[in-house]
Amino acid sequence: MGVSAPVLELRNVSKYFSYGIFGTMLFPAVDDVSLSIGGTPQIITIAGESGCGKSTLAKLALGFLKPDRGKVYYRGKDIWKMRSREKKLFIKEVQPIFQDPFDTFNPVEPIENYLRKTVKTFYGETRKEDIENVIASVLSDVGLSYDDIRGKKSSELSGGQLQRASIARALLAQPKIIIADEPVSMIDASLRINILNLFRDIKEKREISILYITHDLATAFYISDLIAIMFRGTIIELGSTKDLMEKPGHPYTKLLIESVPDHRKRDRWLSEEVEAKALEIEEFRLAGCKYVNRCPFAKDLCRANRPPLVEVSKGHYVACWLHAKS
Amino acid sequence: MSYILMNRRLIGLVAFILAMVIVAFVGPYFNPYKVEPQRWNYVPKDRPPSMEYPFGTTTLGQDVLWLTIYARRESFAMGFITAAISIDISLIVGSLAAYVRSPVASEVVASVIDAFCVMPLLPILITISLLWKQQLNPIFIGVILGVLGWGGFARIIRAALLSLQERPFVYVAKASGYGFFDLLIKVYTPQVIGWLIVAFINRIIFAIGMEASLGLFGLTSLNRASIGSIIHWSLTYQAFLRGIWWWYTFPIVLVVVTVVVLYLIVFELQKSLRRGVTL
Amino acid sequence: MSVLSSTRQSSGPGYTTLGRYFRGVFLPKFIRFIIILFVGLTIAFAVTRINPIDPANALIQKLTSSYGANVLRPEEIESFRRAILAIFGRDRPIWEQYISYLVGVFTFNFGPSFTYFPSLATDIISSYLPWTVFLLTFSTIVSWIIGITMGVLASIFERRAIGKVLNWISLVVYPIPTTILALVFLVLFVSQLRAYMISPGGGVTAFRLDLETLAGMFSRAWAPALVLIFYNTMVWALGTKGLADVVRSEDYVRYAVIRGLPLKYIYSRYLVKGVLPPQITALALTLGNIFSGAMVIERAFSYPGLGSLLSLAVASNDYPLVLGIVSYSILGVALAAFILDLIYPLIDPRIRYGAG
Amino acid sequence: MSEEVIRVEDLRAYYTMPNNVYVRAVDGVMLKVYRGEILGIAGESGCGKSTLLRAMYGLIEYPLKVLGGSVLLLTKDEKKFDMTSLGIDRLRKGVWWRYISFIPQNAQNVLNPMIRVKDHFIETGKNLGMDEDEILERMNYWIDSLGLSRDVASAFPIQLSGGMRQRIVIALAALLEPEVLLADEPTSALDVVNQRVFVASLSKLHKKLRNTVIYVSHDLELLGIFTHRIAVMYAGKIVEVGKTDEVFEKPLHPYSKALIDSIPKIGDTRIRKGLSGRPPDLRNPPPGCRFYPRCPYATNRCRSEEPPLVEVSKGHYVACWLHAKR
Repeated sequence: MGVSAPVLELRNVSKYFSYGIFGTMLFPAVDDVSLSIGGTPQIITIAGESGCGKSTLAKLALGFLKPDRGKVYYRGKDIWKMRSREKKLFIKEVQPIFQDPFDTFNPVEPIENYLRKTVKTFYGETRKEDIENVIASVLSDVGLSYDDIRGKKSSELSGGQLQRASIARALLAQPKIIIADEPVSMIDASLRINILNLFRDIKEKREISILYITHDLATAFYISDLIAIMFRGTIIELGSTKDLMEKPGHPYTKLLIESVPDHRKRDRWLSEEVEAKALEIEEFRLAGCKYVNRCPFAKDLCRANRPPLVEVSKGHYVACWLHAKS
Repeated sequence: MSYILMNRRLIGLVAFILAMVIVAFVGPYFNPYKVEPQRWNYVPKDRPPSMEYPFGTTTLGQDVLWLTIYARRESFAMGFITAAISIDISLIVGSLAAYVRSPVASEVVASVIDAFCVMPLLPILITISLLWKQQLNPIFIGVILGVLGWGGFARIIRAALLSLQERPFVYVAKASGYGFFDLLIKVYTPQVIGWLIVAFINRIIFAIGMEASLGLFGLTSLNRASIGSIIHWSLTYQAFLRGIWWWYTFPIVLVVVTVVVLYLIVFELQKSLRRGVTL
Repeated sequence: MSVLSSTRQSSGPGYTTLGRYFRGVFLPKFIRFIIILFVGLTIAFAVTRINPIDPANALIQKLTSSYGANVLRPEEIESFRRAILAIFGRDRPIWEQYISYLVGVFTFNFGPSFTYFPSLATDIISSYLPWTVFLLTFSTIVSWIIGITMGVLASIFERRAIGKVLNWISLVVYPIPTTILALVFLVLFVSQLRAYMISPGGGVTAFRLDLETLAGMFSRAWAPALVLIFYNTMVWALGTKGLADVVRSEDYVRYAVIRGLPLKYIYSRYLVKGVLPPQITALALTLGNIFSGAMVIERAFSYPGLGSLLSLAVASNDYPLVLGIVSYSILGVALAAFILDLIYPLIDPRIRYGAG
Repeated sequence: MSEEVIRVEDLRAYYTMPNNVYVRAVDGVMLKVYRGEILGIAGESGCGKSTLLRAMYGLIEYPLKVLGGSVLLLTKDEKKFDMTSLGIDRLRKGVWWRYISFIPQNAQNVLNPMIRVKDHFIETGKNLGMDEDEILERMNYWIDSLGLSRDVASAFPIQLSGGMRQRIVIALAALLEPEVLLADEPTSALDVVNQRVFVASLSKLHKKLRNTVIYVSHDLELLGIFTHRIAVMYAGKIVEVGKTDEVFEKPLHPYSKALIDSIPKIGDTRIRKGLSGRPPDLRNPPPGCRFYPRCPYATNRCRSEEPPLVEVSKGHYVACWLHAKR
């Protein structure tokens, strides 16, 4: 990860949410997760089923949510103990992209106000023409022209256009890391691939690392270098795309990869008996491995205590008692 | 504002209310009598409506037409004060309840807000009016109603701000460098302004209603021309039994028309706000 | 192990057992009740403190003058002086006064009523209270039921004439202040109601749970009850109509249509059940307004409830009686809201078994 | 191909908008559905696939209006129902759930939260003239065969996981073992594993009843894995119909080709290309083929004249001038 501290690092981060009438009961939406991004530009994917805590993790990394346990470091400094000037640098270098393009820009303002404000805040340009030139050049990089969006509000643009504008806004801050929470799941399949290709260009041409959060494994394998599989708030496997494709370690990862619909594996996909019984909230509150209720290899050890992340091969980590020594 | 211009019915209602407000505040300058209408015996008593006295006269020698006009002014003045004060308190407490960090503290503030919704305001209002009987005037009543009647809107503000905080465009605004004031003016206010206007009008209706009730208990500004004092004096002098119907009919009809039109505006606005149309 | 058994035994969500109901519902709601009660009482207390005249010495002065001289023995006057000072006395530090006020509220002792001298304020209140409770509960229940049915009908027949008419009536009546509504009723039926127009607070019969008193009560109550029911029905109809529109567009109601269930069945089972829980919360929140409305109507119709009593107390500056009525109104409304809060999870399975 | 069970003839179903503008959601659709097959209807958001399915079910409610054409349901016992003209009341009494049942969108939120699961079965069954113990017997049969535990019946929907609620919706649809089962994108909001469980249950149901299933989805890969035939829709029209494997191996219509090519596959990191532009506004669609603005092979004829649906090879139809015989 290079000599200097990584641009962004989460160390043993946990976040508890309350439920029930008066919020008396708590469950860990994110449970002791460590992750570091920065150094060589990479696309790192956080993949998992809906409700596994990946969006919460994104908000923790972006500094929108305060962790209940553990710390989030920006270049070695705790983001919740920073003065506003440093915080502004953190905001500049770690930019978000959200899922719903129609909810990304303030509905009552033309979307260019966000673009203009980003340039003024982080770019230092002040004259009107300079700002517009900068915006126009970045917009063309994402396949839009300034006239497409001049004076227009969110309601007057399409989902695809808005998402490209959202990417442009993030690029205008010249970030080091972009955290994209399900950026393409609301875009039509035929347009989705163009935006994924755009992410790859951003990584290669602008040397920006991207934390890509998704439930769609197919897109994850298409563009990412590293994939982390998340289940009920914990990271159960982390490795390169090749490792996960060829030798997935955790039983849940195998199941996830096999369950991605592919018309070439028709009969096996339909026949195998798959278990999906337990109630979500209960799985979050399990002390040991969170997958124990569904895992065909479950042992008492799994129910008792949490399997640590073990390096099964170079850069490939798995949290499962099948691999770790108790 | 685009939605409002399109909705013809809304424009009609708003125009009607504006006309009433103008008549209420400009009318008094054209008062033919040298004295304020609530004074006694400046016209012959108990005259039914006629050309000379369109709304008739009261047993106390007052001209009901000018009494009604002055009463409208009192109602609107008091209503505006109540609305202004209660809206401010709602905004402060509502946003406090939304922004307080710990969930327990947030629930406690929420309970305090609920307390102001659940509490029966009339008995408290009567106690205050009784103890401050000498100083009673519409401004004073307006202030009390404002300080006591902010519960409902505070709930709406708390709910609106809590859900607004989670909206992506708020996060993206912060990531684009929007400071506190940018957020407040450009992002939060447009989302809340619609509900603010609805609450403002609701509080005017609330104030008019409460003042009328105070009149029934004889605890309103009896030396002013307000709907409450008209009700009080007409009750005291048994206007109902003696058949002097014009003494209370014209003022009450005008009050009813005012509050009904005001509420129709509220209803129309709420319908559009629920469909997510921000003004 | 079956999924469901695991939900019940493990410490999973859902308030199925009494223990969890206590911790999950009763305790938090009780804390909320305490907060609501104390905010109300504190305001009532504050109101009697920050005002120009000091009720204590006004009372004492009146005691020792006209009344005291010929009727009371010195030690009686002395005991009342101490009682009044205890409640209204301003010499002690503020929190001490606050404590004694609270003690007064919970030990039902507010010192002597001024107009009904020498009996205690609380005794007089307790004789008027049942009348108000009778009128209030009777008319609230009736208007709640009729209002909800009207609201559901207005939503179902939205495009047809009956729907429009129902909606318009409730829209027009809702904003009208209860005072004016009461006066309008009085004027319209003035001929039959002449008896009502005499001074408020006619003879108060002690409350006995027998047919004769109840019949007596009912004969006095039908007119104010009519107004109260008419007004509150419109309030509930309007609220329910809005709610019913929302429920009608819910996925599970659409699915009932898709499954071919008859519309009448869907409206009665799905719509009414969907509307009830939120309307109970609404009832809990608007109890204050309903109570104020009832007081106004009692005063207008001279119905011997707390409304008329308060009007009398105000007319003769009877501070203990006024403070007593206010305090117990707050206590009563907060208690009723608390009970409704406890009932709510029992009728809404989403809360009873709610995981989220 | 065996005999027909549903015949859609030149169906035109529009949504009425204020100041009598029509959204021409389904604009002249010809389609034959054969008994015993699983037919997939694919297409992106706004292409009219859900509207077509609702019309097939006869669920015609304001603002949807059928302006032309018809949908005929042909039952085993030689009954013929015109679903678009019978009206909901007659359909409800004689046809729905008996001959044809419907699984709505996001099926995990359609159960009534206020009543128990078994009450759903009882009220549906009673309305169709079944007595209670026959209903409960059928319910238990389907609950067992869909891998749910028996005491799910006495639970409230909120106590169950999304996946379990969905399978209950399948069991409900199968209560009277109807000849045709329609499913309108029920698993869109679900994760891959639960989606697989749902689809596996649906195909198990199809094997048991040997009935006809019509499944609408925007996820072509998912349809590819369990359907026999696929119809691809674009802007209110069917552009291609054929056996699933044939459509995946040799897609004829440029839109189908682009759609299939833009789906990333795990293990195949070849750079793929998506479409550009947007589907036409269905309030006033352009003349001729509606895909021509985005079609790489568009000619003047495509701009002016609408291509007919032509049978290029056995059972494989396409509406495109590249294949239409002159």
